[in-house]
Amino acid sequence: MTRLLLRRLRDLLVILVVVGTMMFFVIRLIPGDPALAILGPTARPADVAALRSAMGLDGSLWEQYLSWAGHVLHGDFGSSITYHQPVLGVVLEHIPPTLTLAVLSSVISFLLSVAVTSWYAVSPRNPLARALDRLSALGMAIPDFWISLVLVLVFSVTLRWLPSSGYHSLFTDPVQALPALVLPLVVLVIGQTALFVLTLRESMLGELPLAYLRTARAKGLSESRVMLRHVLPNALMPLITQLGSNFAMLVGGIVIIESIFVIPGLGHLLMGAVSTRDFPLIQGVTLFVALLFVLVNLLVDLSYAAIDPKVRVS
Amino acid sequence: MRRNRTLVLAAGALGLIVLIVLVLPVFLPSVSATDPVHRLLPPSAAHLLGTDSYGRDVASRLVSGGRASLGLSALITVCAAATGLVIGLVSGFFRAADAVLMRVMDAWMSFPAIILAMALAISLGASLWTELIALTVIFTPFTARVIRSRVLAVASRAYIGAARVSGMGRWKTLLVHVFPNVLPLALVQVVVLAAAAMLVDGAMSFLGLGIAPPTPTWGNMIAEGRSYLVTAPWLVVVPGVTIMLCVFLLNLVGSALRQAVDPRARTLHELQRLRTRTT
Amino acid sequence: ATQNSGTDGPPVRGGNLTVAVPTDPQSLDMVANPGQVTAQIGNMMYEKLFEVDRDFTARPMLVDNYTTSQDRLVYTFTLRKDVTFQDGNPLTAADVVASLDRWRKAHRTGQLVSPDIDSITAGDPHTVQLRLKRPRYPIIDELASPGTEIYEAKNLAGLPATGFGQDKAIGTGPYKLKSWDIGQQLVLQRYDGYKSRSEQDWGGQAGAKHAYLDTVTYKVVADQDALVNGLQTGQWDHAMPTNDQYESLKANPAVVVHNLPGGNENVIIPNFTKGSRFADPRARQALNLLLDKPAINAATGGSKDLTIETGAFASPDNKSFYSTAGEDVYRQHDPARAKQLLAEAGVPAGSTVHIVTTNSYPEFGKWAVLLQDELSKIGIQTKIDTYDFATMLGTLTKDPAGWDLTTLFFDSALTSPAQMPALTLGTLNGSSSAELDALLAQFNASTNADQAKSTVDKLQDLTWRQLSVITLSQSRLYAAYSPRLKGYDNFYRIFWNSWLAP
Amino acid sequence: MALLELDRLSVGLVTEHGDRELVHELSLDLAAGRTLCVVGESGSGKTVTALSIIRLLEFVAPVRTSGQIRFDGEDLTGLSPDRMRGYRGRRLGMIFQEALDSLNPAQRVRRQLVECYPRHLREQAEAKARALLTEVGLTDTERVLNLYPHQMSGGMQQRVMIALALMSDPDLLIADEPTTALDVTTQAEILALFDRVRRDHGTACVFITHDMGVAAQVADRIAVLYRGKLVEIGDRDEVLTAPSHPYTRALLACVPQLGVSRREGFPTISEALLDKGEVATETLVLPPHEHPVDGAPLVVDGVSKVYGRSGRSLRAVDEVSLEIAPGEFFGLVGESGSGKTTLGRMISALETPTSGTISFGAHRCTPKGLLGSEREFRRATQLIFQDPQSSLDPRHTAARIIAEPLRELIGLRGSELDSRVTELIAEVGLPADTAGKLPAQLSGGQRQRVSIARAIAAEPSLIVADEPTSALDVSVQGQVMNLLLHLRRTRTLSLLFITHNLSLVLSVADRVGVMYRGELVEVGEPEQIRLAPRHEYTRRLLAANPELPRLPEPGLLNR
Ligand SMILES: Nc1ncnc2c1ncn2[C@@H]1O[C@H](COP(=O)(O)OP(=O)(O)OP(=O)(O)O)[C@@H](O)[C@H]1O
Ligand SMILES: Nc1ncnc2c1ncn2[C@@H]1O[C@H](COP(=O)(O)OP(=O)(O)OP(=O)(O)O)[C@@H](O)[C@H]1O
Ligand SMILES: [Mg+2]
Ligand SMILES: [Mg+2]
Ligand code: NI
Repeated sequence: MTRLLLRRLRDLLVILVVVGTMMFFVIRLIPGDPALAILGPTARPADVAALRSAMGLDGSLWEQYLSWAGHVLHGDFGSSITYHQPVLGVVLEHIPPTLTLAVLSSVISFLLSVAVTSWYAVSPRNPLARALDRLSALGMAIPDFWISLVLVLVFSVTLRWLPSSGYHSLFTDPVQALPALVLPLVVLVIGQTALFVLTLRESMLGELPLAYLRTARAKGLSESRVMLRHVLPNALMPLITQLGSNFAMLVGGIVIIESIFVIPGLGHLLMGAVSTRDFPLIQGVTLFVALLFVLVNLLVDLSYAAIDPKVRVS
Repeated sequence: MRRNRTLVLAAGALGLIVLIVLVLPVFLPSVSATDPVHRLLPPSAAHLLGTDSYGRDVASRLVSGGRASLGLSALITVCAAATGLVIGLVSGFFRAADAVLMRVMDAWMSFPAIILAMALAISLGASLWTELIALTVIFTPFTARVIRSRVLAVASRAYIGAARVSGMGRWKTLLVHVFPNVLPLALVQVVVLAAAAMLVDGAMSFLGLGIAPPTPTWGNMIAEGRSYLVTAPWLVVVPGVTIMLCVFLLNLVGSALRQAVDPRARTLHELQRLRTRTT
Repeated sequence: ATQNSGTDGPPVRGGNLTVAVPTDPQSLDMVANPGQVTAQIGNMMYEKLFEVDRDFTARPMLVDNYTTSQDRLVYTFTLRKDVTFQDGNPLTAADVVASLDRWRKAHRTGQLVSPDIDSITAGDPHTVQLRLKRPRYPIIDELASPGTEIYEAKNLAGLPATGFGQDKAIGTGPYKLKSWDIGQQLVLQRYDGYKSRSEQDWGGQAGAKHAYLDTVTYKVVADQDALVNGLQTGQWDHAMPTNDQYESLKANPAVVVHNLPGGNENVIIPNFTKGSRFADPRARQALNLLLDKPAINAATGGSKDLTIETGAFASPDNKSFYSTAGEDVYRQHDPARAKQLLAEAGVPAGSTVHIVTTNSYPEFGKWAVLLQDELSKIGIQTKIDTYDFATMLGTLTKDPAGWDLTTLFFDSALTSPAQMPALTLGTLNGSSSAELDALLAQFNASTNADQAKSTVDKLQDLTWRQLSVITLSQSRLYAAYSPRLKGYDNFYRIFWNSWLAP
Repeated sequence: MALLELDRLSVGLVTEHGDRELVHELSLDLAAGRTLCVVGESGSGKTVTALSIIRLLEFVAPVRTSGQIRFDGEDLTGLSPDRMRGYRGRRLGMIFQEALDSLNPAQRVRRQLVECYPRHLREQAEAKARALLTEVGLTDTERVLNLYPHQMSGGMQQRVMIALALMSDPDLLIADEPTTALDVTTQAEILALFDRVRRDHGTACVFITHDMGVAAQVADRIAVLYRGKLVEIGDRDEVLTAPSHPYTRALLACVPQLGVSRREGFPTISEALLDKGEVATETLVLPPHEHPVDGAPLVVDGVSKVYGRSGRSLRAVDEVSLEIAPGEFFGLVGESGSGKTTLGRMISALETPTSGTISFGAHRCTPKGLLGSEREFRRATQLIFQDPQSSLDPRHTAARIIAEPLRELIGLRGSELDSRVTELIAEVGLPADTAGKLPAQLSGGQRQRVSIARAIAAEPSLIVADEPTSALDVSVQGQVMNLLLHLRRTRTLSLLFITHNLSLVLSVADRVGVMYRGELVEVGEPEQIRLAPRHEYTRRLLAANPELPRLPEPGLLNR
């Protein structure tokens, strides 16, 4: 266990270095720079250059990189060019909304997909279970902004049940936070659940013919218990992988959802930073997304070990 | 036998869509001819599916957009599924490769996709090929990870040891014993990828990284129609429903194919059928 | 939607107004950040020596009165005496000098005006002297233009080009910064020490200001759908949605929809740089002949209410700059002739025109598509590259000859040529010319409105002859807001003198 | 009244080409507290019958049943799935044939054992689990409770399976070859346990076995199945001493007995003779040694295997040294969990030893892995896995599985390959239609023979056979043994034959080794082991070997 953790820590560092470095150079490859973005189309090249230098963007790429890397090593992620604030603070401020959405939607989709799939597995003849199972693939094919807008039109604009947008912290202001979270969560959950159901169904089907289920049934366990306690845990691995990857993607940016529901999250921040070419901020966000991503994957790997003893032993 | 009927029906329907998409545009007027006077017309006899904000005929755009959408989605799916499958198989089966490959995948996945796509599109120029490369690059690690997790489970089964005793090489074992066991999962991934590709294409166009306008794709039709969701809902509904239909059909074909490649699934199918009939 | 009439009743003090803005202001320094949102929030916080009224005419604000020397080279401004900054410090001449010096150095308009300025000096704590090298007709208008806000001198010392942070965002206006959650919302709060001018409200940004609202909250809402939905559900009280949304909002009885003065000049910009397909004037003429402007406007304008079919670079509301010169060129439409001219200019059928545009404003992409369609009708092919705004600018400047056309829009309520991108676009597309410079000098040398107006006509005419930009139309802006918002002057995001009906 | 009554039970498999009958009109009954042994040919439908009684077959195969299964007067075939579930566990318990596959690979033993108890009774359940594990001879209860199935030896798995079935004190216990993976001492304990359970709870038992000795020990009545039909049922003594059906008689005649050498071949049942109703056994006459015995010996030198990390480590094999000459038949017996399989896996280089080396000709297995060409090594050495089910790819047909070494190691292709596969299928006594079946569609014995056919296909010079005949009836067992003996006569073939069947190994091996707790405690010739065992454990083994009651002379059988 400790060995795994140590190894992961090493991997984490490697990934952060690689991603940070790649990002540093990649964003500078894309035409356009922050000075130009601020000064606009009629700016004189000299002014652009002056502003650029005031932003610390003169000097060769390597010099810039080394200076940035040096600062990062000392825990200094620089200052956002557009917001004039330390990157760390800006990023930390934008993490909670994204994390709230990502965690909640992942958990809900996970539970929901497990419920739908097991229900169908337990009672394949129930028409509703069957329909849910069959139609789940459609969930993936629904454009998320489309379903968002429809839901907002119905539940916010017409029925006035839920706010059409906004974000409040779940911890400091749960009464306002919950209603505002409902619609974005629903949208995220629809797409993810569809994906999870497909994955899980496939992997559960793979378990069904295995002999250990016979034993479970011979104990007189109910069919639901057989599915939930025996088939499911054994079939969970691909789903958990899927969950991990998806979570990573959510953390990296639910841009559309965040913008439709006006949620100040990381995706929104990143998009904004890209459009203003706020290099330090882009780099900072990227490093944090990578960090979250690796941590999530560590969790995923640990849960592999919890689920499949053979993986743990070897 | 029911299995075959679904397969035939679903595959036939998909085939029909492909055929329409391939053949019909030849007989349709230009998809880029604008006609501002007749913009945002609801579906009517003259314009079966209405017109868009430029006054272009949605039906002909839908049909010709299918070319790019289906073609692109098929290419992306094939490329991403194939590379993901190979990487997943190799890294799940060969411990030594795993450490390296999975870390590469991790780094790859934790790199924000938008920026990756932008960098690619700008360095290579936005085109169908850029989009293909960008989406393949973005989707591959997801497939790879899912496949790998199944490979890990399969690799610990005793019959893998038995294959070794039978003198089968590691690579061949991978192909003969491991691959068929992950194939059903790979088929699911194909459906997932195809759906995602058709939709993401719209987002890419929105970022200016996709197929250049006015060439229609279902994805960018949805993206363009977005601002008219209330006033001209058909602009979004029509391509959206088309995508859903294709995904649904693909899903059907996928599960039917799974039964075809997996003898055990066939038995299961029979079983389910018996169970649903008796009692 | 009901129109806001004069029957708003007596003002009510208190309450919070929530306003949706499309982006975070990012910086509250109006010199370092010329962005729209920054300007609109800044106008609530800061004040200039002069401010524009509803007709975009400059009126004194921090200046009590001023005198002009006979030779029109020396302006002496007497400042109002009772004005204090939001941190309690009194406004002094030193503050004005420091602020204007920075404007000359760091702001685009200031830089353009600067060569004419000899010095800006403080006489006594309440007088400021501006000496010019040569007479400059629009100088008062320019002192009412964005970038000339008066900040405290102590806050400006040693500032980097990137501007000041929110701790120094202190002005003399009726509202001051209360809180700012980056990317999320910004809250302004009434500045209780504000001393209003005594005049009747001149409208616009000028005249008496009464802060009835306790707070004004600016919410960052980038997404258009979210903007409209939130407006309908009462998440915010005021928004300026895109023109696409106009008709449906107008039909909605729960919101008030009203036009704003001024608007945008929508332009197609041909590249003059050698190597571009439009370097040859005939090619530009051809382009103008080709474009079916009414059709393009119909397909992109959102509503007839919002489109003014004019080739002018200023809005009709901007009386001193609105000119109908060159209107005949604007209205020309002859695709056949266009084809012929293009061929003469070395752009035969079958060539490819490279359009670089951005998706940051939906209209741009649409113009590009329509343009493409019209070009294709005369056998010219097009390659459209659509990028986000920053990338587009980067692409345009990185390879000055690598593009043929681009699309932009400009504010049409600007009050001097130095502020007008349409006239200062030379850095972007290489359209500067001696003739233009001479006309600009001529304008600055005007002594009265009539003279100035006749130069404006020449400038407008020159634009249509050179075709440094091809104007498609003017779009009017509009605000959509809750019927509870009373006393609102329908002037952008100016909310003093406004209140919320209980 | 009988507790269990089968009334003309038929089980048919639904296939695309109509139904195929697996069990035909089976009628029998069993009173409470009694034990019915079911013996019979491998693949004759014993497991199918057992699974039909508890109605678990319908979950894994599309079947149609007709006839009645009356349990306590209630016809089980007509029950709703819910009501049927109520019978399972508490009233009907089952021990499955292949233990490894029948345990959930992802759950610890503890969880699997206590699962059928409601939550508030968990402590009670755990106490009971401990007691049962001790009773089945897994005295190291704490460790065992915390193991996952793949961490246990075959015997341990089987005992856990037994404990599992006994957890809820069923009224009827269906035990499908419950002791095949157990050494005879442990088997004796288990049989005693069954007896105790039967006395204490009045549990009736359907006991499926291939071991006539075991049947003789536990049965009240014996039923004999042949090709899906019940050919004989009666009291134990009657069936064993005066069998009426020729098949039964032949079966009994094939049972190996201590002290009877079978080195020249085993008797088997000839179907042709059986159909004629004559003496149905025949004994193959092996060809004489017709070739010089050459090749390299297998040398195991001080090999140990330690599982787990320091702290909770386990020495599965402890400093074992051993040499098997070319052509030698080396039998390895020993306590369950004593490290036999582990040793076999190390010899076949599936597992690397923690210390020591194993050399076979030019090949050497060391802690660093296998040195030299793996392909050559595989050609020379083959392994028959202890648990056939999990060692067969569930997606491959029997023919494909058998063809694998032929392709990979010999390079056969096309029709040559097909004909060799067909040959091999016949050689191990499988019906020809086995070729196209998937492992899940085969009986336990059939799977085991597929696994044997795979191992002998490449004509290796060393076979590590890990209990290759445990699931086979005596006749088929004879057939397989004959095959191995035949191979040994025609070529140089060394055998490391791991088994629990003392009678079998002592009647045929050249030398026999006894393992106990990871160590090789005794090696000697069969006669020496049988008559003059040196180690205490060997003596216990011999004492516990179940024997048939003295059989009437063969002549009598032919009457
Ligand atoms: N799931 C299945 N699908 C198809 N055929 C099956 C299935 N299970 C068993 N059979 C067939 O039914 C027959 C009887 O099998 P069964 O398992 O009952 O034999 P058995 O008497 O238990 O043999 P053994 O002693 O070898 O275990 C075999 O020929 C086998 O091939
Ligand atoms: N992968 C493993 N991890 C941990 N312990 C193991 C593993 N495999 C086997 N063991 C342990 O090693 C010991 C020897 O097991 P092995 O399978 O060699 O016994 P065996 O002699 O073959 O027994 P049986 O006759 O019951 O098959 C057992 O105590 C078992 O629990
Ligand atoms: Mg059996
Ligand atoms: Mg063993
Ligand atoms: Ni069928």
